[in-house]
Amino acid sequence: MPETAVAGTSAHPFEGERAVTPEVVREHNLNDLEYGRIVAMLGRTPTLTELGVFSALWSEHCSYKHSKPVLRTFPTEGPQVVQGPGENAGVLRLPDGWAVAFKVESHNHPSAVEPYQGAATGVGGILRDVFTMGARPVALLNSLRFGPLDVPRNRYLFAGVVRGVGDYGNCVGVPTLGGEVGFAPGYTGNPLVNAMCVGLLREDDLIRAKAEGVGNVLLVVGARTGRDGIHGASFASEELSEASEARRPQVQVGDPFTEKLLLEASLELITSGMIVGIQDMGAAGLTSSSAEMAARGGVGVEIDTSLVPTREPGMTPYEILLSESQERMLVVAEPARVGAIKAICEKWELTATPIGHVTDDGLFRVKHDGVVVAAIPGQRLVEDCPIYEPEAAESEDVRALRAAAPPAGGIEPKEALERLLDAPNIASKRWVYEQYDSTVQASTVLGPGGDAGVIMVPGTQFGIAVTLDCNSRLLALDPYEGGKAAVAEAARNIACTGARPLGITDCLNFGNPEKPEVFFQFREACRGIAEACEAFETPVTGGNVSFYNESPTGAVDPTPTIGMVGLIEDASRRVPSHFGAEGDAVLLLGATRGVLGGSAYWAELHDFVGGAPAAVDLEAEHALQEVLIAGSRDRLFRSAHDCSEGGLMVALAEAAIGGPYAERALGASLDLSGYGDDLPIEGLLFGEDGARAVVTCRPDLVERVTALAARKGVPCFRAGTVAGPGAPLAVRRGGAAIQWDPVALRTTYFDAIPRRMRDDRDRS
Amino acid sequence: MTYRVHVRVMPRGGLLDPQGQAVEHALSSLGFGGARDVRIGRAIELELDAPGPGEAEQRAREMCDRLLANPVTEDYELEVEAR
Amino acid sequence: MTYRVHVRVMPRGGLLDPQGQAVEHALSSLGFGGARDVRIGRAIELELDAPGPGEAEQRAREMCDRLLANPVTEDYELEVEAR
Amino acid sequence: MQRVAIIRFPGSNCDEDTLRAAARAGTDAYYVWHRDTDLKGADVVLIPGGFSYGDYLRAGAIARFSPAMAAVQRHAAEGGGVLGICNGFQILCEAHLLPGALMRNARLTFVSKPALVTVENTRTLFTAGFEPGAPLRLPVAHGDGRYVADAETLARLEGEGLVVLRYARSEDANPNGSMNDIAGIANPEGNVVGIMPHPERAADPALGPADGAPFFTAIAAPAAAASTPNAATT
Ligand SMILES: Nc1ncnc2c1ncn2[C@@H]1O[C@H](COP(=O)(O)OP(=O)(O)O)[C@@H](O)[C@H]1O
Ligand SMILES: [Mg+2]
Repeated sequence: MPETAVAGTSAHPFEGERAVTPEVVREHNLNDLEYGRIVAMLGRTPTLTELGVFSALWSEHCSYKHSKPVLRTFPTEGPQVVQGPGENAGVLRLPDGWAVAFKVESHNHPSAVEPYQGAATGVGGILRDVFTMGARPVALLNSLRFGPLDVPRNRYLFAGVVRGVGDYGNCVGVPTLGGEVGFAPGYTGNPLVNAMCVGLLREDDLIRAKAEGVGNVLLVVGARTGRDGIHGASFASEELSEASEARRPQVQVGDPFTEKLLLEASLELITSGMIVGIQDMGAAGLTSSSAEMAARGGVGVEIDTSLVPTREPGMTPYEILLSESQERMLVVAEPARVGAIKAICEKWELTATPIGHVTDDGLFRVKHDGVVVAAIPGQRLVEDCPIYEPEAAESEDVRALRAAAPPAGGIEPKEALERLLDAPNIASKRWVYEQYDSTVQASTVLGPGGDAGVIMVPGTQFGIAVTLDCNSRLLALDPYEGGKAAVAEAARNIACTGARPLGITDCLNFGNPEKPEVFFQFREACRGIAEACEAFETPVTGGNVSFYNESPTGAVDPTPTIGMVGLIEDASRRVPSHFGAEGDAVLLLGATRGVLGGSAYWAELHDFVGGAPAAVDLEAEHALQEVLIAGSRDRLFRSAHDCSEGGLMVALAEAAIGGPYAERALGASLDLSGYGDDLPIEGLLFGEDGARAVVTCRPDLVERVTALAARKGVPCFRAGTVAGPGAPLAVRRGGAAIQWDPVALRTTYFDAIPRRMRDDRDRS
Repeated sequence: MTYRVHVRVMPRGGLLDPQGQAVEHALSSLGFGGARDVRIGRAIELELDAPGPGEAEQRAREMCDRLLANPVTEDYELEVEAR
Repeated sequence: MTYRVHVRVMPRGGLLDPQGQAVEHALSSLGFGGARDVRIGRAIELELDAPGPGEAEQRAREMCDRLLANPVTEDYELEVEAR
Repeated sequence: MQRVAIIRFPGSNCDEDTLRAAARAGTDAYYVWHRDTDLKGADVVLIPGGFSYGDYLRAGAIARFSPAMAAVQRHAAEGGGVLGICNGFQILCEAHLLPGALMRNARLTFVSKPALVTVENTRTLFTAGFEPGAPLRLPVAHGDGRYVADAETLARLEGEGLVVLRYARSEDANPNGSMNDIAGIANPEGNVVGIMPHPERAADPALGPADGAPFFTAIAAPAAAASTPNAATT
């Protein structure tokens, strides 16, 4: 775009405001190229207020300046897509005029500083992204990463984050249906907190965050504006260090009670048809919400910051524009509607305050007590941030790791399974999800603890399945295969319940993109994600990029969390993950090649993260999904559970152990002779090839299942039979046999995390 | 000597205090309109032995810094009372 | 006159105080073994105008009796401080 | 048809679930906003779960002062049926329509899981449809569910058989450390009942076992409860 100055943008420094010096520019995380563009665009030196506005909108978080070109490679189209990337949330079509809006967002840096509030406000933000679209939130999920639990600080962060996620979602009244938690050294000092929200709406009620109609009024609805989180957006766009500690923004405190009122008021405003547009105030608060709404509508806006209700006296326009106070929305409406809008808000005990209007001059203009303190060409403010395509190069160490093998010295399979089930990465997350209300809204049919959560849409027969997945260990070793694997696992989890995958949202958590090895991970992971989404016809409907997840100890493992939504036409045909009845046949779907590269087996038992992860066979994954979906539709399966971390044996054990509230564990009598006979036992039992699932069915249905699998070209092996309570979990291979007591395994699996978290409050 | 320590942990000034806000609102609708600037925090009481009041306070401060108060969001005040 | 009122609402003695117990336990595991009899309640601060300290305290007591403390499970103490 | 008023407070979040359960059972269920003083001819009042006023200060402490609660007090005094579920139970205790209080869970964390409870008092309007001692599996989801009361109150509740629901005595079936494993109580007249578990979340067979449905069918057909002298309706 030509960098000619736009005539007539003049602005005055706010009284007492610092002069814009090179130091000040640097403090605002703007480099010379960027600052040069700003000066050229304005034809003058920006005021401090304007500099703050640019630094927020041109931060990585708002501008995607290092990720845009890569994100453009994602498939985003399909007959089911109502709204693709670019809005607050993606929207997919459901039967009977319904649609589902969903989105995932990170709140990593705030959670590292203050785990409880950081996580809570993360949930608040993602809820607003969804109800901003006119959708009622019906499900929450969360993906969490911490350093190992033997470090007190990590336990403190883990406990605080879980409490924060729970308290916020519980209070607003949205069930948390799933998620994942991982622990690895790379996350010490830089935990990841990704929250996903899923909402339901009538397709005709969809509203977009657009400012239109010159003369229309801008209103702030909800909480007063304080000095919270000023520069949160740019804070989220730098590495955590001593320096960033010093400039840490004032902690944002969440108020889920106000959020619930804001949710009800917003949905009432939207369905009343009385508003033109609505947008939540997230990162960079009033600045990004107003500038982005204007840009989408191709109009200008004028705001008077002295009209914004503040929590503290003496706030400057700079502070008001950049505040990240929570529980606020920006609404655009015709002047004649303002009275009615205020009335609706008052009913919900909220205030709606006009603070500006839509203009025809395309400028983002800010006044304070009548003085113009910022005047910036709106479109270019949002779109002219330089885009970077950093150099990418794989780290030598990673190449070496892929070629490496673990120290010799085997572990008996019996002990191996017991230790894997006790590993926090694999053990039950019940300690977590019991702190989350998973049944509010009375529509949950499959809650946490299985492969995916499923809710029924009230008044219909169909349900939606939701999951959030990423195995970062695979990405650390091979970002391309790992990216495919993340989508494949999400799709497997959806399909296990009988639902058909519809589309994804993603939260791309990486280190500093200016480091070639990090940008390589990012680019390759996205290539893998894009290919998998093509293969499964699950378009990307939106997401979020979180770079600079680094602490003095280095970058986090590449963690592109995949949030997926699926549709099950007849929710009564849903399939649970755990064995259901004694005497059922146990069938293994998919082929086992015994690949231990990047496996939990090596990581947890040999403390070795290395080897080459299994190459993901997208066709095999897709075929497996088809078998799982068709088998549920034909009511063939009693249970279906996919193989992920820990491989076949962990999947079998989890299915036998039973769900979190099963009265008792079941046994199984299995004979693997004839299944991967050429493989070493640890590869057979604990290898992590994808495209596999453990299903059970009534004995008289075995033939139909094998026929179905054959039709779809999916290997199907009858491993044995589900045994009653008290019976062992027995696995034979040739002559040898291994036996476990399912009751003991159940105790290990469910007690692993509580045992480590028992009354632990240390913060240091 | 045995000392009784009273700790008052309050949300840091400037930070939103939704609880205080809600209570202020409730008080005024109960006819206590006059109540302003309501803040809600935690009151902690404990007993400890120390050679003298100075040491007792010292120990109590360490407890606050380490566990009782959240340095990112809260401020605290102490009173030490001999038993 | 403007007064700052400090209210301390504590769980009634005899009632189980799991929070206090947890903190006591955590303190000792942090090496603050000496801390005993830890109780955790609510600290409430507010500002009000009144002709004198007596009336200020009077008003504050009414607020506690109506709303701020639960007579079934809690006891409260107040301090009134002139501004 | 029985008219069933569901009181909505700012922060109620089980209001829709409760309305759906009551309607499915065949009642004429409708909302009453907390600012209304008129229950619109309600036979029965349901106070739903959620976080009225964010549970700030104490769960139910602020909600109990809303105008609608004054009407509920009168309705109860005239013998009308009132059921408080979860936050509704907390509000009824704060309003002194039921004795005792609900305090922070003993484990100090929010707990969401299915709880095993037994119905011990079938003489209330809401439990008339159960067999005495019937075991139920109902979801609980609360942070402040630990029922406490002074010794005399507790003795009276037990002595007069006013405990309506009790958590199964099996090891760690009590999710919150409540005294005597109490999960729900009634007033002596049996027209006011408060329970922590959520029957409205287990009232639709399409979702799973509908152990909670009888709470609502009993309202729909008070005849079933007419045998009890106390199940008065205005
Ligand atoms: N942070 C969390 N929040 C809610 N539920 C969780 C969380 N972490 C794990 N779960 C539950 O535990 C189940 C098992 O977790 P996981 O082993 O990651 O499953 P999978 O390997 O099938 O993705 C998840 O599907 C989810 O239902
Ligand atoms: Mg799975």
